[in-house]
Amino acid sequence: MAIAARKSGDVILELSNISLSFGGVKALTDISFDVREHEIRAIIGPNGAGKSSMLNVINGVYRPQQGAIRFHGEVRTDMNTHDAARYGIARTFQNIALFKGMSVLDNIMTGRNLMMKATFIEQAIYFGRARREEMEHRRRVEQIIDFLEIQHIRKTPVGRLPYGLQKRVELARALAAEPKMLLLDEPMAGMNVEEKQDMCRFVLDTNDQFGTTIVLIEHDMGVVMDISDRVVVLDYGKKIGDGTPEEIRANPAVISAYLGTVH
Amino acid sequence: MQFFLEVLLGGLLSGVMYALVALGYVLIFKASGVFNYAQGAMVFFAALTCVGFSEMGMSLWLAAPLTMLVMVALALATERIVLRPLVNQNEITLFMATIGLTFFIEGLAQLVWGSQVHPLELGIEDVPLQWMLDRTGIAVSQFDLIAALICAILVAALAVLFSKTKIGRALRAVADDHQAAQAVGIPLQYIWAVVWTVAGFVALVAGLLWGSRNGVQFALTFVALKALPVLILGGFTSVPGAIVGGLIIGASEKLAEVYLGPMVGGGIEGWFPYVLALGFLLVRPEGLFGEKIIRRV
Amino acid sequence: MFYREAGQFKTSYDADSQIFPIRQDRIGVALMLAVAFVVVPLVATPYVFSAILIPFLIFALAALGLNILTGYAGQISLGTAAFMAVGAFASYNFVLRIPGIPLLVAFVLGGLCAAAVGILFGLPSLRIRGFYLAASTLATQFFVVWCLTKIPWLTNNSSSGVITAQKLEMFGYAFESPASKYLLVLCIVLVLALAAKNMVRCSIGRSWMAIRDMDVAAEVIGFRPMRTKLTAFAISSFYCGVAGALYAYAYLGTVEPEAYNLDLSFRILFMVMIGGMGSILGSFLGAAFIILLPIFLSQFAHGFGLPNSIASNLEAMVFGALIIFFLIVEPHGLARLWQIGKEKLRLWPFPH
Amino acid sequence: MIGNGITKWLTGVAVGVAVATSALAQDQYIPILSYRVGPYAAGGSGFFGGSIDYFNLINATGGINGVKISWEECETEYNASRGVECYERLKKNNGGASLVEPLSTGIAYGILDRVAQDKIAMTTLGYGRSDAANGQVFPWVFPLITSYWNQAAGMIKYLGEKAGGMDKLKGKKIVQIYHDSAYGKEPFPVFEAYAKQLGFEYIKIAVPHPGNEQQSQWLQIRQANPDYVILWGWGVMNPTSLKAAARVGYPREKILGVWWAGSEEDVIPAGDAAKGYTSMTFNTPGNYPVLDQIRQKVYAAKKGNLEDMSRVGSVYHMRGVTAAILWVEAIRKAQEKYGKGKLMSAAQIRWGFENLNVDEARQKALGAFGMFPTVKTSCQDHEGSGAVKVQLWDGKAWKAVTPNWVVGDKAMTRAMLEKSSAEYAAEKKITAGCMAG
Repeated sequence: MAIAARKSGDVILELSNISLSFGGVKALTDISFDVREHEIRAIIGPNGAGKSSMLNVINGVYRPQQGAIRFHGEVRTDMNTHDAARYGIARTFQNIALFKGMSVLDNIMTGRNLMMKATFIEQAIYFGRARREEMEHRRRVEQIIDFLEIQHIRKTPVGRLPYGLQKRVELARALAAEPKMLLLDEPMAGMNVEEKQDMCRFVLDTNDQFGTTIVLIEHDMGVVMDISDRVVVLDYGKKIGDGTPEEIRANPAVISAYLGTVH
Repeated sequence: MQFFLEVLLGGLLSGVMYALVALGYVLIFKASGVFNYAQGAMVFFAALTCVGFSEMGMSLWLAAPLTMLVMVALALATERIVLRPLVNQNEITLFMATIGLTFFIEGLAQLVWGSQVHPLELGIEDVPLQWMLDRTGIAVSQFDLIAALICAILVAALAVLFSKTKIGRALRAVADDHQAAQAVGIPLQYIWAVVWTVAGFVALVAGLLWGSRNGVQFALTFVALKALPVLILGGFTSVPGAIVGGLIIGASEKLAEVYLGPMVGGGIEGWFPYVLALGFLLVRPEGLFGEKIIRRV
Repeated sequence: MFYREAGQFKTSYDADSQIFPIRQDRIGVALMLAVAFVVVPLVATPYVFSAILIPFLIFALAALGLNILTGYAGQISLGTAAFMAVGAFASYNFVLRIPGIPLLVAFVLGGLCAAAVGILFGLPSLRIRGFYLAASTLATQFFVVWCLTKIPWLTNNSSSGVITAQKLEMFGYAFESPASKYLLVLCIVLVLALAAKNMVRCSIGRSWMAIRDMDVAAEVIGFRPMRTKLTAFAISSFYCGVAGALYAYAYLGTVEPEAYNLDLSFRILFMVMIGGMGSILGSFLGAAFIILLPIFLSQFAHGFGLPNSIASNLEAMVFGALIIFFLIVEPHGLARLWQIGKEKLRLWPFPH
Repeated sequence: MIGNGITKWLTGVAVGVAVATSALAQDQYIPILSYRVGPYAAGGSGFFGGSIDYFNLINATGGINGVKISWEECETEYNASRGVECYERLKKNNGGASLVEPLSTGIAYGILDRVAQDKIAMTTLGYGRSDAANGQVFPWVFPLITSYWNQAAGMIKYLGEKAGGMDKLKGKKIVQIYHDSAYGKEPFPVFEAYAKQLGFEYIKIAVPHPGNEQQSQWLQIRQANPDYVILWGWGVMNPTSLKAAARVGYPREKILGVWWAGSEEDVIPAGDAAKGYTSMTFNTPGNYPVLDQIRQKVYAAKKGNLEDMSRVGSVYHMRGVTAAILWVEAIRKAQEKYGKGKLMSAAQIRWGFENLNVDEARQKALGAFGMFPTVKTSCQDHEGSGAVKVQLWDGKAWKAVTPNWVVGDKAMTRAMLEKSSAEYAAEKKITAGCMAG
């Protein structure tokens, strides 16, 4: 399944010397790495290594105390989540963060909110621009629904869906924003083999078809080594390895960190 | 200065009375996550029942324990009929259920005991403390001092109950995590019944003190409005928060009414505590003693 | 039998996004509108108009407003009556002080004033959540009523702080009969309900629900919590404000600030909770339930020849018990019951 | 005491108490918008109980020239919108309502326009708009006996007499502690006018609803140390005020309450703290032949409306009886003009209200001599009296303090109500004028 040589472009995200702490507890210490355009970049590490915190720093949920974030060459250290979304960063969450009270379709439609321009008064009247926008975005969303093969559940409230499908809907919602960079926090956690294979396929297809840069956290080493172009390894909030899957496999620090730990 | 002290002291003592009502909310919220709107109605119901018994010719020492039995029955019935079928529902549903309970209790109280107002004599005279008045010129109600003392004893007893007894440990476990507590074999229903009983007891004490202050009548249910800002300020889950919150609210609302009120036409006590609590929350959203909420993704 | 969607294929997204995508529903709604606009005015008695239908519509509008805030955007508010009061007293002052202003414009302006107050008191929602916020909204309730009592200018210096709503006149027509008032209120409520339905199925509605369901995820997607919450407060308050103005103009006539007390706020909240949070239909069902149940109970109790003091207290007890009963049976409100019933009907007689 | 409600119900069912609600078309039908639950239930049950007791007495003694009274009751919970629903529900029953009395300011406002449209007279005994006494602007509203303004004027008159002459009020300090609502603000203009005229200092202190906590207000009063305190309270605020006065050591003898602060319900909860407190009233406390008749003919026949017969003659009960007497007298008056023994229409009864004349002779005939001031109404004066009395709570019962009825400066209040009602008429575009009989 591995696709060997993919065209990786320039560096679009550069993190330098990031440190983050919560009331004295250090979550991330002096971490630097970069992400190139179109590549699939994995972040791995044992539990509590600071992987999710890393993603939260990238899309502005947490603001690091030290270090700089450069996105497309510009310093974006102070960005908040909304800015991140506007720059084209979308993500999924470790514990599914779907809008439970809404249908699948509506959930995915929320992904397009930044592209909707109609004022609330236009929406209230549901005429002209508001209606046109709804239809246009609906069309786009239906393509994503087709792409992820979830046509049959479009009108179902997400709360009623099984876990695997919820993960897929969450991916759909992130894709709906047509992001330049997609952050995936354990997209395959808790899935069976078949579901994992589907999800791998969707991730790779996304990367292929839309050229989306992907940063992903995953525990399944097989999957990580198969699909990613480069891997960062964290342990106790520190970076202990960075390189291609082959390099990581051979990195003694990584091996010792993983020894005895069950992923 | 003397007047300032008088207002401040009066406010602090009133604050204790508010805290007394707020305690009932805190107990139930802590153990079951239910915002019990019916607490005000329970205060009314307890006081009315107690007065009803004593007007049948019983002494207060007999009427009060009898009323406590009624409150236990009420707690058990509430747990069995209202809470148990609604376990695992979200907090708004439970809140709503306690509103239904409020209507029920208010109707029941007046159905059984009639709609008349009653005096309640606890044998504590509500007059200024003479020696203090003589020496300092400050009028402090004797009744308020004794009420504060009773409240202090009650809080101490609750603290012991929470920290030193087996039930207390179970209570704290349930408060931390329902499911985990259930998993280690703490019977949730039993704990809830206990907590509602204790809240019923607090309601009885509050009802007797407030009833003796203003008369036993329907308006006792309104004391809830005095307790809510205390809760916001002190946090819904903190017993010391209720006390400290009560003191702050009591003192500041009196000072505001006396010193700020005349400038704007008076009568600001109705909203001032809420605005104060609100302002405080903007700075500390988790309240005075509430646990800091860390948003996790 | 007749409730089948088989054979109804949607050929465009537009058709699929209709408010009532199933043909039978559309026919049902058309029938209901026909009943509301034609049959009811012909058959209803003045009692039904002025004691049941008009307050029902007004409360439904207020409940709708609160539902936008609480049901859709997830912010509990106990200050609904205060926003209604702002709407009523502002409308009164607009009519009083701007001669010749059309009443409808005054209502809209009144609603806008309520919206402004809503935004102001919605600001704390950016920091405060849940019951803390709910209890804090009581500040709105008490503060607004206090202002209306304290500032004589607002009540045109009337000695007691009571205002008398001006005559209900629009387009040169005086709405005096109960039936005409009913039709006027019905039109206003329907237009606003339709607008609400449109909003909740568009981007703004999705933003409210997103913030309600998972605020962090909503932020990450790009919704701004501040803007989202404040629009919810503003639009909700606008609805409540218009409802409050109608309450004064089309229902009570003469009002004191106390008419918009905490009890009223709670009544509206009950309507939303019983009817169904996050449901336009639920607001109407809830309003009907809360208005009709006490009337029904009181007539029922008196039918037994019970003395009044007993009947009235029993009424309160049964009311409370029924609220609990409904919550146990269906915590998501009457609207959900309705929906479940419809789904059953769709599959009937083959439920599997 | 226990379950007196339930036992009452059981006995009620046992004797088949369908009488209360059964109504025949040839009866003079009166809707009763009562409140027997909620915070004000005690007052509501007393007042409406009194009215119904009097109806039963009239029916037991042959009706109004043979016409019996029937009534239907509806629970308003003192809530404006439920009150409106009750009014709308009951007004058309049994051939139409003769009159209406909601005993609630909010409900009275809610049906103010409706009674004019429906042509049903509304009485508002001792509450509501003071300027409604001008029958030329408010033809359908009757604030019988006295309004808030005349009561306020009466208060100052009494305090002046107490001080030893109106001129003695000069330089005195009078505090009005009031329920912070439309109701509490109602007498401001009267007191302000008097303060200017007589030269006393007038201090207003507001108590926010519900008024169950007044520490700060009474500390302010203690600080100001006024010569008199006027208590303009409602509900739980009243006993709380008296208690708080005791707590700061302010003598109750110097407190003068409004009549809504002058019932047993207002003082009993305060216990000893209420002893020596005085309040206004429009009834002279005591016993009257009419009350004895109610005890003998109504309660002895187990038709009494109150659960506890000892409440007969209590302040609220007596107010209810007084209201019913005035209603019946208005119907009687209407019968004199439109036909004795006939059923009167609401419009005819309105005429009766406008031409009431319950003088001392009539009071004696009714067995209610001195129970309330004499009432003589006209188109210009729907109030008919304006006289009040002061009563004192001795710890067990109310006792009249003033032997005679107290009347304040009626010329002043008249001018105020003319001005206020004219403004109302202008706002509502009403042309003032008397209605033809």
